[in-house]
Amino acid sequence: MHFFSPVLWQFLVKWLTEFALFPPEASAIAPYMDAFYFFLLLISLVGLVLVGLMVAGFSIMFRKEKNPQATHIEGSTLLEATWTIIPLALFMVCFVWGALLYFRIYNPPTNAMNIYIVGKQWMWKAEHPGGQHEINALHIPVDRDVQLTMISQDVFHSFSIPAFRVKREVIPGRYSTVWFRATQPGTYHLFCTQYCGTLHSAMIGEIVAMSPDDYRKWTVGSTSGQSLAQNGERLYASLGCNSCHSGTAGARGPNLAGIYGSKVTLEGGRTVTADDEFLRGSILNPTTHAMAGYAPIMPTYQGQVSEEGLIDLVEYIKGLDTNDRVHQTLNDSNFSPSQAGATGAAPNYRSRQLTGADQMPDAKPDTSTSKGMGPSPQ
Amino acid sequence: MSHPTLEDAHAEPHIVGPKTYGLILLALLCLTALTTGIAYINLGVFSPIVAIGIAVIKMTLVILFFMHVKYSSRLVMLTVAAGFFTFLVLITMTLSDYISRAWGLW
Amino acid sequence: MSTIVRLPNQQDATLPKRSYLNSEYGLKSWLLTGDHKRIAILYLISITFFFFLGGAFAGLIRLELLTPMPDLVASDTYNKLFTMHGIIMVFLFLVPSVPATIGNFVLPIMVGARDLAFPKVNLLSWYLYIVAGIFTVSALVLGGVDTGWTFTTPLSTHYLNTHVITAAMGVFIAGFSSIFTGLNFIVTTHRMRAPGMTWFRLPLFVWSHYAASLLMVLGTPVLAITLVLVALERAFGIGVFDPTKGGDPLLFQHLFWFYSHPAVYIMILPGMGVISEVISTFSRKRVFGYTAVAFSSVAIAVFGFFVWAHHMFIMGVSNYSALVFSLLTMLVAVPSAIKIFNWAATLYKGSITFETPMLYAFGFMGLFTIGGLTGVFLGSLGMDIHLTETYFIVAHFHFVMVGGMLMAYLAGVHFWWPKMTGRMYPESLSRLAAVTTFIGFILTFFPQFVLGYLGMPRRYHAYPPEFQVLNVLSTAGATVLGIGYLMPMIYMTWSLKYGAIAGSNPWQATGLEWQIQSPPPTENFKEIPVVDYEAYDYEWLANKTQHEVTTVG
Amino acid sequence: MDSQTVAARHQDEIAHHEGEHPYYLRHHFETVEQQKEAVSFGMWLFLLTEIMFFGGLFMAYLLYRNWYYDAFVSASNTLGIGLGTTNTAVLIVSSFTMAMGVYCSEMRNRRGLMLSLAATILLGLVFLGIKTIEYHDKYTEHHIPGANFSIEDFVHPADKRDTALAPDMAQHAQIFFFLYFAMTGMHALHMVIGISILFGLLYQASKGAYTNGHTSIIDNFGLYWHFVDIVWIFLFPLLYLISRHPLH
Repeated sequence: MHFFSPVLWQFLVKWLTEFALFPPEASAIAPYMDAFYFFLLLISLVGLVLVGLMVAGFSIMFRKEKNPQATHIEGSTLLEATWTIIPLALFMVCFVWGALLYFRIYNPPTNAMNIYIVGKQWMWKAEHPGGQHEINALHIPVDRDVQLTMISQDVFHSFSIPAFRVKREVIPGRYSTVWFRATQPGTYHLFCTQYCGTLHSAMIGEIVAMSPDDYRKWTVGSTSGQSLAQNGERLYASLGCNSCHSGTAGARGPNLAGIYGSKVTLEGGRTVTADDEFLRGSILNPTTHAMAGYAPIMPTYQGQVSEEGLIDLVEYIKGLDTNDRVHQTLNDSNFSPSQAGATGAAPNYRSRQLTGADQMPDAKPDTSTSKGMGPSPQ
Repeated sequence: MSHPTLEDAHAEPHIVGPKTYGLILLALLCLTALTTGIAYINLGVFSPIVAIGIAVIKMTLVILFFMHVKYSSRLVMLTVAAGFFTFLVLITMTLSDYISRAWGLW
Repeated sequence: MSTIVRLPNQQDATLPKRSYLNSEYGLKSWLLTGDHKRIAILYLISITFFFFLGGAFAGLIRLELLTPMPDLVASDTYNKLFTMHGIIMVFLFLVPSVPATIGNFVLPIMVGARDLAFPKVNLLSWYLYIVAGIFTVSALVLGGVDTGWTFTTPLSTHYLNTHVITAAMGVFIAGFSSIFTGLNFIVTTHRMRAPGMTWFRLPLFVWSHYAASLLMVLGTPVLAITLVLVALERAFGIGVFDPTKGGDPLLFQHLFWFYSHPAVYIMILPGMGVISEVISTFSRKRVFGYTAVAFSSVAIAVFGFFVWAHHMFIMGVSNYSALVFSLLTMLVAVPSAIKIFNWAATLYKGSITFETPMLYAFGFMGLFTIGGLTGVFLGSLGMDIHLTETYFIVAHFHFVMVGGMLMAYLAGVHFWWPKMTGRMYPESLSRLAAVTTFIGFILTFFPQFVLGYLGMPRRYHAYPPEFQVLNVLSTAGATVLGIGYLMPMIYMTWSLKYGAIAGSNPWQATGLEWQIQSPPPTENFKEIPVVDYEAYDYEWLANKTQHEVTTVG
Repeated sequence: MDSQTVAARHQDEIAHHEGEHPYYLRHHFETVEQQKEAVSFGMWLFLLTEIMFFGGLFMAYLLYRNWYYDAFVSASNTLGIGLGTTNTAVLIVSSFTMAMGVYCSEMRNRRGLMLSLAATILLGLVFLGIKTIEYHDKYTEHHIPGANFSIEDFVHPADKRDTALAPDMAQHAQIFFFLYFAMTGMHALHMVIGISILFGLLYQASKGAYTNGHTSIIDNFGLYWHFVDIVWIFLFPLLYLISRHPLH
């Protein structure tokens, strides 16, 4: 072959070396996804073969030379029923299986470690609670549930890791979440799959899954020296939030200590859970989030705080129920129940647990809209 | 849709007289006044419902008499029905998404 | 009951002295015509033009994707390429393709009418189509538009400085063109049927066009108003769809897909109608389970309105409605399955011949089956998470639209070509074209399924090198496909002058359109016929021809 | 279609072929009856598309009204309810005159027809005039969405002492006013089209068309006009009448 066409030869070599039918199975969910995929492939194959056999077989058996006289057949209710009900049944199986998989992927476990993702044209910014900032890269430990709380600064993006079989739209003005549990160390593709403008295809990055030790080393090595909460604290002070949210009796604003994850009563009587989306919403649209018992005097910070700043504030307020930020020392960047518990931040642990339950993208809307409809208006 | 009677259903053109039109006009004007007045009374959640209800009544009157649907073929009635059906599909299916977002997960 | 195929001998066939083609002469007689047949020809020409325009963009896209690096064109140029490809192919080719050309030509004749109910409206809809085309092309020559054919907000409204409004107006106008076509078909089917032509004597072609027309009339206005809102938002920056101003970008997607999902049924249903005609004719049998096929068309039309949110499963719709929409999506897949099986069963005990339309129809059945089943992949929630927004979507959509719709369109053009022009196309050459198209298509789009599962995102200008092999295959296939589409273009034109004279009923088909001379006279029927036989009644046809023979002899 | 209808159609056909058919019977129709039905059915289908066309706007309205209820209430309270109600009445009366026009043309009463059409035109113009006044008010109050949109005079509907609405909520009044202008503007556009057609009809009617048994053009324009009326019947309560009373 390579005698007469080296190009073609190289092409074949390329083919044989790089040809793949499946991306690596690098997350806990991947095998389940692939199993479902094979099931669907099987159904398709059966259907295709069936139709193919009918068409080919009849074409041969009843071609004109063989069968010059067509026989009139009106139809058959029995057959119609058969090929209505059997496909319907199969599709129903697909529906149920798919739905189960869907909820498995979009319901994070209660104690996942949380990393913030900010998408903008055309880069991914990852913010670790310990203050590690990354661009177009995300370092994560294997064998640990990781939840991403994502938001877009401008247009729709979509955070896709084929090797983990997860993908989630990153929406402007609203947190969305996805979670995964990496199983194999390695470097995997990160794509933006939602068309987002000129350099859409350059909005890619790499997911680096590392063994827990390497990950710890990395966190120590690449910290910016300020945890998100510490940034948040400075922002909190500079914006003068304290003047109202002083936590003292008779303060003009509600006390924010321990508010995260608790049920708050809004003006108008609805009670909602104060999750990330709610905190973010109350900073940008205080009126739609006004809590009962407080005059709606808070100004909006729309346009004054960047998404990163909002994340810092949210992270700070989350931490507020423990006065110590022992769990945010430089060498321990991320929370896990064990560590949080070990540092005695039990209430904090409670709020950790709630992140799982409350950070669902579709749980947010009711926290932030009048009439309990729709997502949080910016 | 497969009923031939749909085609044949039309009677000879039924002419609606000025008296009917006058009555309908009167009813419509009264309803307008009514709905404006009710807007000043606080009925809580029922305010919009009542307002829309009255609007629907007015619409029905216009469609049935001014637009002669009351005397038209079943095909025309079916057409009107189809229009409102699709309209409702658009509204309800979309709102169902926004409303159920508030429910969170199970 | 049995029929013996009796194809007329071509020797004694002659072109009629008077036909819709030579009744009047001059450009004016075409541009101001009310004759549905002439309007169909106008549509055929303009649609072919836009098909090859869109095809050229597709070719450039495939050429760029030959290498992983962004080397052929700049990124924004590439984005403009696939945007124009999408807009032109969807709104200016697929939506009007079969209905506006073949439907316009044969539907009135099939129901036994002298013309569509509103000839002037019909002509208006062609002019609207041309205006839409001018808008789109001007958007192109002024510098293009790069929103993607979905005009997704807020990207289209606030983050691009290309000619979005021009393109949106083009789509807006094209929408009204198809509304008028659909309106005309519905009224014609209800009000213009010849005496004795009951609903269940209508050819299935008419049923499927009726269903598609319902979708056109009810769905398109929503797209129109949505695009108006986008234009206003872009022009005056009022935040209906702008999250920073309190709007919801997802509302746009709801409104957009409320039309654009039924739109794919607007595209495929007429194609299904063509397939019913072709399969029945060339297996000399009434379509198996006529009523089932007829009602499955209507069922697709009705269910089609309930499934649009399956385009938004990962976009933050509530999981409850995601669940509901997924379920309904599974339901809408069933009527298509019914059709496929009925067509296959029609072959049983038929007397099958393999003229070109039949080959295209077989191609349709195979490719549409794959396209439909992969649709089930995407309709089931969990799998959609991994597959959506990748090349799997691209492959699925092209299997249904190109493999399904375009095959059906070519089948139809070949099938009714003798009726339209009075001359036959060259049979062997066209068979070759059909096979070429099929092979080229598989080679082009099948690798994209694999690419999709590997995770290659759609609308990517550059991609990781390990995807190159499959992309090279796809591009190679695209060239074959291109040749497959060019061939009919050429030999069809050739046949206009040199093709064999067809005679009124070369296929011995039963539709009313085959009982009149070809090309038909301007008024279609001298006497409005009284229909006294069922659809696809080949025995009736046999007796009729026999009778003619005896009377002639 | 059963046999005797076929027969009936045959009668028509024969009649048709024996000659006398009115000038307005287009060649591709068999009978006047068929043409009449086809045209009115076509008109209804067109109105169907109109329903869906406005449907998108209503959808957006419902959503944002539920999200920003306070903003919508206070914004709607700045609309002149007097003008709104008057306009509703005006439009309903014009609908009535249009219906009378249809009646007159059926009665072959040329003078009545012309009077009704003229009255309809007049009322339509009055409606548009009042709308213009309202738009102008909005302009002077800086309530037109966009750069110089002022949120000063949006009071919080909840309490009696007119405290201003919080700025972040008041900003959303822009969405209300955008929808207000979009919906009423789209409606006004239909009015303008309708009125210009009416002038044409009036001219034709003066020459005795439509009072010679060929009423279908007037009938179908009537359908259009009534549809425009119906749209307003819904716009009025949705835009002008959101709780004119204090909320709590």
